[in-house]
Amino acid sequence: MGGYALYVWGSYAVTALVFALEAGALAKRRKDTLERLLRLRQSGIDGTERRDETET
Amino acid sequence: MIAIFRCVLRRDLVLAFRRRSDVLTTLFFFVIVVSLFPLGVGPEPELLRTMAPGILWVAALLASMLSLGRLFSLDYLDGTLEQMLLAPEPLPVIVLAKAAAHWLVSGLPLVLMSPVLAIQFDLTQTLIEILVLSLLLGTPVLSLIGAIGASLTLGLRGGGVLVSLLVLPLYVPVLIFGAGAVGAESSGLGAQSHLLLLAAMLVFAAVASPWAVAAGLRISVE
Amino acid sequence: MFEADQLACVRGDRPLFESVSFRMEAGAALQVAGVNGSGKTSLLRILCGLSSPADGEIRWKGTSTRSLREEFFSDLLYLGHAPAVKDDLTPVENLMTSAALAGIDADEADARQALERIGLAGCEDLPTKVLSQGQRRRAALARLLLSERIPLWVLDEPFTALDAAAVEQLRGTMEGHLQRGGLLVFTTHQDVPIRAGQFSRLELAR
Amino acid sequence: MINWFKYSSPQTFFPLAGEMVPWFFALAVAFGAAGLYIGFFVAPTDAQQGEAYRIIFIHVAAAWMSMFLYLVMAFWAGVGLVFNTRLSAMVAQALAPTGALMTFIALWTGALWGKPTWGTWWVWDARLTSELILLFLYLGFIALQAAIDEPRRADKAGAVLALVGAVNVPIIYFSVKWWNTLHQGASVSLMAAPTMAKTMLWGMLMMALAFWMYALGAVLVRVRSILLERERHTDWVASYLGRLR
Repeated sequence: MGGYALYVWGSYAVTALVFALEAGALAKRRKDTLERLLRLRQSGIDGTERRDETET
Repeated sequence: MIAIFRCVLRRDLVLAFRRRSDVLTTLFFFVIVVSLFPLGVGPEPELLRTMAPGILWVAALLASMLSLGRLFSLDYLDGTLEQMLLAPEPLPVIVLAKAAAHWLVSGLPLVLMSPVLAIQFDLTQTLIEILVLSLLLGTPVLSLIGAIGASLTLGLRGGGVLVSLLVLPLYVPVLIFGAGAVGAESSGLGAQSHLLLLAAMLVFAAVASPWAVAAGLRISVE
Repeated sequence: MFEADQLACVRGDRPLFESVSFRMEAGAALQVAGVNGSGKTSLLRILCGLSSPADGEIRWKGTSTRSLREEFFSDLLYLGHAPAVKDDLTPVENLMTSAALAGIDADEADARQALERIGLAGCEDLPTKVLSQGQRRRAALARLLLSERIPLWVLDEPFTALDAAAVEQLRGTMEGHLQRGGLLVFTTHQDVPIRAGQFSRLELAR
Repeated sequence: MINWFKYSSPQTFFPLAGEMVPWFFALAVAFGAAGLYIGFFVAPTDAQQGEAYRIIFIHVAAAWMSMFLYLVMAFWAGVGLVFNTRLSAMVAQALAPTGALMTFIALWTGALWGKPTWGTWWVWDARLTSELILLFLYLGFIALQAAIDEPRRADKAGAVLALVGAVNVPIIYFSVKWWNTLHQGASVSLMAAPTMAKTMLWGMLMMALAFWMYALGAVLVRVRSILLERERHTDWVASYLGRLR
């Protein structure tokens, strides 16, 4: 890499890292959402946080 | 249409006048921030002279942003904002009056104070004139664009910081041409083109931003 | 003529109410009743156009209020929970501003006279923040006295924080409005009998 | 004429998006491999910058994508605001994080490219500076949507901000460009990029396509999560969950 290895591989590595992290975060978000919704479904409540009784 | 504009403008000015402290805090903030820079950068006049427009402009920008949070939130809390939304006159006119009031309270004082501060930075007479003119054209744009941020973050917790995050990127062109005008003048290029562009931005903001602010208010009050 | 057709409102994810419809001719009054949280305020805000319904349409004189917008607002007077008065302004200034905002041309004499009739004689020029809750409420209600020519009144809990005399006077003002052929939509917890050409009650189920 | 509104209803969109995601990721890998191959093995070493210029392949692709995704986000946000369709607002919300990441990559690779070529990590070049401001616009959009609890208001407020931002992007770019040329002495602008040998251009196009496919895939996955979260009361979500467990 003609002495520029640090910079070239540095940028490619970070790009790959960013994509990997995003893919990981997306997968985790999907899993968490599914788990949360399944738990809500089993316990029967409709999943909205309890709203305090403001005058509506 | 004009009657409503005058009525809302007078109302806001009377309110601001009743709470003079808010007007003065914005002005004092501007003066203090500007005076801090020489302490940080050093008293060397040559350096200060080149940095003066940038410092004054960034300080004016931050000062006018300080009072953005109060632009709509006080009316939102006591119910008068809803009455404005239900007024028979188009909402952008009312929003324009509010922005004009905000500029008169926290924009114009800065413009009037800037020559005094410019002397601190040893600017020549012509440069001070260009600086004051650029501030005169630029600060209303800050109020108009800032009003968009204020309307979108109405009633949100942490609204103050959020407004600055939303609005600062949109201030960049005004800052560039505002501060650049004095730089161009001192480097002999002449500030005419910068000032014309600032004026163009002012006209564009005055026409376009009230509609965005009106939309933002209707969404926030939903 | 004011008409609502299959209105529905959703709060967060919960449907608050569905298929709410009514029709009101000149001189009609509609009381919206329901327990706390049944959506009374939301319905009134939807009727005024402050918020948009999840479903259904509102028509004023046969045209949808969404397309009428400013024209509809010029025929509308809305008083919400918050008394729309600025604490730093005096009742006179407040009244003059809200009248101008609503497109009513009233000069200072009219404003002072209205304030006097509503029982704020003597404190017209004090900053509103020093007044009691009841007095601030009256300062807001003074607008009604200047709004004879506005046909549609939408009032949310107008009787709160008012003493018996004020309630009685407000009732008189409302009935006067109805006799002039105006329309009235309001909510209240106290049961105040309003004599009107056509009085109807809309019960919002919880 | 295919009925667009059929696909725009969340219920039909959800499975459709689910099927497309793997394809997009596969295409992203394919284009990526082709782009890397061209970038490293076919493209010649640049006369002035030696090997350092190979960063251009991802820097330019990321910069294009950051700008493109912002405009697409503003488009869907606008559609959501005008037609009141929830799905388009969700797509806009899903685009923002990926767009912000693309902007970050463009800035990071720009800095790493600047160091060997001009000796400084950060060059106040017109395009790099506008990328930085674009990142602030993304962050503002994400922060605003995060600050509003009620989803409907978050969609609409975000839409207004995105549209105002989109109108300002060209203004910001030209004002920064004007500002940069005025202070030309201060920095060498990226204009000095190597002349485009044909293979380099192909390399960049391949990488741009790879980034685009990746972005589509990532955004669709995020939209599906958002959809599940916000439509949890509908029966099609209930039946979908029922089938899962």
